[in-house]
Amino acid sequence: MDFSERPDEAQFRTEVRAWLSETLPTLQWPEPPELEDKVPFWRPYQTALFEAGYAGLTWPQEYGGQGLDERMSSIFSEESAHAGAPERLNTIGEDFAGPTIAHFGTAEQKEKYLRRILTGEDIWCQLFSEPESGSDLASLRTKAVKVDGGWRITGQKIWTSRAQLAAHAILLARTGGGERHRGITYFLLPMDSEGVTVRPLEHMLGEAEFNEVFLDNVFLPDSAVVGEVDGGWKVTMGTLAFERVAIATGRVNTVKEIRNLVDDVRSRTDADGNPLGADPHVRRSVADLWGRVHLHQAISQRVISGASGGEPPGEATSIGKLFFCPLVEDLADFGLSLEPLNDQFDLEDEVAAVGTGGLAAAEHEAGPQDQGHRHWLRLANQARGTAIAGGSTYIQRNIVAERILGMPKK
Amino acid sequence: MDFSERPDEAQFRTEVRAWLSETLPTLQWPEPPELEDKVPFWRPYQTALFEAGYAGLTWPQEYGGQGLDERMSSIFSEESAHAGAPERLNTIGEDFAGPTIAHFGTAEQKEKYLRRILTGEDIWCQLFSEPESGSDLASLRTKAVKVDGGWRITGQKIWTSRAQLAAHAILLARTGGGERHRGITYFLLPMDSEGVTVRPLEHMLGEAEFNEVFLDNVFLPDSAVVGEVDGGWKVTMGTLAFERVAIATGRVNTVKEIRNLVDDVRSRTDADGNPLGADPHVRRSVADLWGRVHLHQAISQRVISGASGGEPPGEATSIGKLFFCPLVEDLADFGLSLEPLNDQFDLEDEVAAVGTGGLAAAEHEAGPQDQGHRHWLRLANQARGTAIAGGSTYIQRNIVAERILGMPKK
Amino acid sequence: MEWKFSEEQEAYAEALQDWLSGAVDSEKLRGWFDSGDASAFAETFARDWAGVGIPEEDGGQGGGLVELALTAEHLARVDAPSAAWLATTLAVPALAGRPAEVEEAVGGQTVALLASADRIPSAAVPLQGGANGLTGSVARVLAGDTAVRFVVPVAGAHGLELHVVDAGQESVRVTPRRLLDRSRTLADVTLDGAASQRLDVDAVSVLEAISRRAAVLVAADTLGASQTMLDLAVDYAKQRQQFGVFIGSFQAVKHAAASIMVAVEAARSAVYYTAASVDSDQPEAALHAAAAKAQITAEGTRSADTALTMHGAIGYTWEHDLQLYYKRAKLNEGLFGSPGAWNDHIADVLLLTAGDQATPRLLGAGASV
Amino acid sequence: MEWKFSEEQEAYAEALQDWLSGAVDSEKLRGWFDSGDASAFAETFARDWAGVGIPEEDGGQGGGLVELALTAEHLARVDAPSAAWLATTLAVPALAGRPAEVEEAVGGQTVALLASADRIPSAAVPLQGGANGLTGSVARVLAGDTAVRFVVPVAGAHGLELHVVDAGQESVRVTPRRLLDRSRTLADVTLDGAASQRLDVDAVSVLEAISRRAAVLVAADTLGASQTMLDLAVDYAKQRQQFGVFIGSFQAVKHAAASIMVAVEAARSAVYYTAASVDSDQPEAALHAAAAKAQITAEGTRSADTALTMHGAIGYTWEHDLQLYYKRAKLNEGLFGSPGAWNDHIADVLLLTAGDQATPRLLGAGASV
Repeated sequence: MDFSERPDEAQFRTEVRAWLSETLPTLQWPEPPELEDKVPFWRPYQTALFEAGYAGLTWPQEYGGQGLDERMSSIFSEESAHAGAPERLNTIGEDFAGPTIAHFGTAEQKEKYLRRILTGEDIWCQLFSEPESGSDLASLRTKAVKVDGGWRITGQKIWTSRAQLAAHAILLARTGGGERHRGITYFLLPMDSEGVTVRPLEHMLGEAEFNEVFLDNVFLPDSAVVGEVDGGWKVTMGTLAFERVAIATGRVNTVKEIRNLVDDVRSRTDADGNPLGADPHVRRSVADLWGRVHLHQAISQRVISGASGGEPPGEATSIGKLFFCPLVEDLADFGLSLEPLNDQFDLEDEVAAVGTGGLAAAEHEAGPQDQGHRHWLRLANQARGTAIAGGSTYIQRNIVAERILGMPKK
Repeated sequence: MDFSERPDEAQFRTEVRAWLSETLPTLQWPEPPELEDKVPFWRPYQTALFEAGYAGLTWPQEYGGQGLDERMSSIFSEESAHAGAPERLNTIGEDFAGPTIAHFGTAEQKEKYLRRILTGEDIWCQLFSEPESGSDLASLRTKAVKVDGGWRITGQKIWTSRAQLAAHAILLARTGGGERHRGITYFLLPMDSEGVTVRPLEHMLGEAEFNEVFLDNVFLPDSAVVGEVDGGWKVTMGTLAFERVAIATGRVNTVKEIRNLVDDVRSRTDADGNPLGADPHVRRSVADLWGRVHLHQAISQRVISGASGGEPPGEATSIGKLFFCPLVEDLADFGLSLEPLNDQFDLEDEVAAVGTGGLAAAEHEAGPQDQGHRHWLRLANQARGTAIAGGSTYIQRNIVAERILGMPKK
Repeated sequence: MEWKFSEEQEAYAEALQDWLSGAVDSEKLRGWFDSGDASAFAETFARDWAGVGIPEEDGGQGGGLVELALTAEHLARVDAPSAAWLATTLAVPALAGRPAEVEEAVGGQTVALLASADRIPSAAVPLQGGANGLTGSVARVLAGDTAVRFVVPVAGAHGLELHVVDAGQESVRVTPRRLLDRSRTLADVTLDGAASQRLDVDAVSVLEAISRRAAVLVAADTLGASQTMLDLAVDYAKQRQQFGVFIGSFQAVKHAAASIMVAVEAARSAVYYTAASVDSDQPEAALHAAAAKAQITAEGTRSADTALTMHGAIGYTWEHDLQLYYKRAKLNEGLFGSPGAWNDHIADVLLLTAGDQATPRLLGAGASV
Repeated sequence: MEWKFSEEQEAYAEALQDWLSGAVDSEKLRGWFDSGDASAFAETFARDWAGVGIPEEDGGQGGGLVELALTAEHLARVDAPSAAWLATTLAVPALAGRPAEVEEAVGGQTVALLASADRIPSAAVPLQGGANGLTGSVARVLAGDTAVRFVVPVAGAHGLELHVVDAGQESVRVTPRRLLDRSRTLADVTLDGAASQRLDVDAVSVLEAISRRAAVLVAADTLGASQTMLDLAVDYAKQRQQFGVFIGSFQAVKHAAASIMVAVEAARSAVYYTAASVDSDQPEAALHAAAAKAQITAEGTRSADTALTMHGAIGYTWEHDLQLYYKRAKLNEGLFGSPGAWNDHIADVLLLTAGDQATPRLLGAGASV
């Protein structure tokens, strides 16, 4: 247990801080709110990261990475969050697909894909889930039929985030060598292949956060296979482990969110003009959320320290998602609760977006709170989605009970 | 939906109220706190009830009952609770065993047992659960072997409330005609039979709330069988339905408990001398519990109205226990929370029992609060026990999902 | 007390349910919601049903709060647009003694209380009256966008008054708001010297009566929405397979369904018990109404999240109907006062100590959390 | 930050665990608890382990709050009696500069802070000093029954002071209380003109340091108790059969176990993170300690009830060991301040507005709910 930083860590932090304070102001702020508009904003930043040697911090150097450990990476994340860096758009590429290719891919695959993830050239998406295969991933039906020099793939995928932006996808298909997880192969798919159709799928706020992807006799060469034919389940387990680490250390920076909430409460009054920070119920809620964020931070640090030490993902990683999802949900719901009925207004309600709790008739300047309502609303919604995606809460609890506690499967 | 009382109901209420106000002062108050000491206090009252025509209100008249409906019975319960009548000691006799005998028993059994339940002569207990058969009642192992003129019964029962006070028991044993619930017979057992041993079993507060009962080659005549040999499961289902109605309408009078809590909060101050009723957290808790009691009361009235109309136990009855157990737990836990660490003191801690939150050194009169701490502590513990007994919360939820919502068993 | 619907009530509920099943389906709903205009539904509904709960001598069809609660439950059960109906039903008692306006209300003209829908109605902030008419702004008024007249709480020289204001005046400005739940509508309303007529009623007791009604009817709405979410979730669990079995055979899914079922049946028990209590003016009727609102709508949002979890990702999409009921149940939690606000009112009544003077009233409960 | 035990810490934990497995078992525990006298255990434990957390130059074995938290966790894991150890560990920092008394503490003589164990220590109500010694009563003092001396907060003329009082004086009256959890003891203590010596320390900062320690060590105790409850529940679920299968194969039982596991591993992560934060005096260390106490002990009581449900009726009996840990976890929730009290402190610090004057301190947090 050590809060002190090694000299190399302290130096790295200083350098990062300096670089961020120099680089961030050069971006074309403000960051657009809609996902598709963010791409041209984000890409130059990712390129700058790559050129400065801050992309792929934990990736091997031969593929453009820096070969640093998770602690360094975590320092970079902390400083980025603190300085207000842009949202990371290519989490699938950086957090799951890239590490999977680095670990299981051929030399040619590594050469071809990894660097372009870091430079920001290629965004990736993940074609795993299907309409009939959600929690039960191994029941997937998308078929790959062997043809000369490669495979022809037909099927339907769903819940694919960023499919509309992605250059490539990691893809699971049934190659027929056996039942369930024994007959699955792991492919890399260029999203511009002939026969790939992306259809946006709106979530309940009416935004297309994810997509359906239809694969109609899509050709992939033999070189698109990762690992063994029919041996894709092992590679998939690798990807899911990378995903669990990413989730456990937090896709949402809960420290930043609670700081925003605290600032919000301090600056507001209730309908009768009393400071919100004096309301006993608000006080308890803020304190309780702050405490849960503290626990989440401790869990994340434990996961990072474990990963830096090269340990296999342990208890802390497995509980990360179960701890994290309800926390983010409650942070967002609380953020919305600070104004009357605030959680009930649509993303398009302009008055709520301005966040004064006031009337449409009042005159507003779009201030720093302009994104408040929309931010919390999206986050509240997204947290509920995250609890379902990548193995629902029910499945996560099964995994903890069966794999870690050794409780009987049947 | 009708709050008005029929003329006969209003008249009954007036008579009951008058009788209670006349009769209760004649009892040898105070009511002793320990179960075994309560018997001589309770029995004369039960006899008085019987003589006045207030015992077995819903039972047929030929067995000493009054042949009234559940609404009348409920009026009597309300007035009894309001007037502070003694605890009912023979709930198993009155609520499950008696109705089962009245419904399924032979003429001889009805003649022999029913009236003595109402007069207070016989307390009953229930010998169903076994060490290896808790939630899974049909797996019970106690054996009944056919002998000349009757049966020899050997086995072990557990979680038997009031076995030490009971004259008779309802008993399930395996008569071997088939697997699981197909081979069970329902018997009536005199607790003074040769071969019956009762061993008290302490719950976690250290009181013997229930017992283990050992049956060693106990003889029962053929006339002790209720229903068909090997057909006891059907009778058992009847008993459990009577039990569910009793639980749904409330073994604990939650209206009385919340009134006590409200009075308690109104009369107390916190450590700094401020009225407890001004504490915003206490206020929300009291209001929330009051609201849940209101819902519980509505559920109970619905169950009673359904039962009076002769309808089969429906949705409201099935959810009664799931609503009721956590409510009683929270009422009791809240009652304990009103003094510092109050939920942490043993039943034998004299200072906590006095309930001033003060010092051992202070001088106390044992006032009306004398039983406060012990009352809430026992209730908090008992509520947790009730959630387990008679089909755990898990089993209750399965029943709701499978039998009412029709979800697949496997 | 007898918890049982009369034969008339059973028949009414059945007729209403039949009518609604013909008038509303998912496609029609989405059409109204996409266009932002549910007036077609509101008008046909009003034609047949707006007189329920209004005495026959006033041109209504009779019936009391139990019948109105049945209406609210069944409207919610199919997610029918109901802001106009609810607002009018709440406001009409203020129009006692004004038969022409009551008749218009029965005929489907929306009347709305000019009060923020995030508060208990009796905690409404009154406008200031004056020689030049009424002036002031009220945010988040239920059905403020379609109301033809408003019942307006006004701070008069001698205490609270209720006025009626014609919404068609130039001095009345209405800005519709956009809710996630499109089955109800809110608007911000500003009066700038609007002409008004004072209503000859006891303003305080009318607002208290409106509050009790609002509590019961919003709770009944949650009952209907929750019942449908339970039905949808159970149906889904019976047809969706994972790991080679129906997901309804998993105990976690069963227990989730059971928890919604407990909430629904507790709500059903309490909504009608409370409606009858309010209608027959039981001594604790105001507390019953507050408790029903606080408990049932809070539990309704939990049921909504549970139903969402039971559905997995599909329930989280725009195209699945679950979201309609999910949003409806969520709006009900804060509509006309949060559970916290209603609980604070209960605490005011229960914990009033001997030293306190006044009888507590349904006032001052505006906290949002 | 590195979340990892040092080799020394790993070795320490292992040695302690070994020692405890020899010194404590269910039968011994029940013997001590039935007799109400755990001094035999306390003495042997003190002989080998009481120096941990006390600098070597003061006669201790060195180590910091991480080592003390490991001690607390492992004591709780076998339900070892720990009131004397915990009280002494908390009080010893007040004896800085008094080597003889520290040495006696290391030797196993109990020192206890004369403060109600239901409050955050820094919110202790000070006694009134005077020419005739200290007079006053303090209810519910941890290890008040076995303490040979007390560290006493006193309201001096120039502010808060700490005094040391010999418990053997005639003017000190001690009345033991009876807890459900018999692994800890409380007593009511009355001083009636007791002789005292003023300690040469900054009373406020020592009480704050004691508060942070208390928070971390009680949270660590809950970690240990919860881990054992999880182990017991999982073992039971693996051997108990119902309906022809192990109950551990039921999803409801699995999910219950998983929920305890989440609580345990979150607690483990936070206890040691926080111990290191306090030891290295991180800027938010006091908040970390408050959050760990509030979160972990509240979750611990939920885990206790979940473990009870997993056990069915057997866990509810006196003869099953679950009740020992159940009661231990429950006591920890209120011990040295309820989650509500600690959360109020967190809110004081976080929500201090620009207009407020003073730096918030760990004071005034005595609410019990």
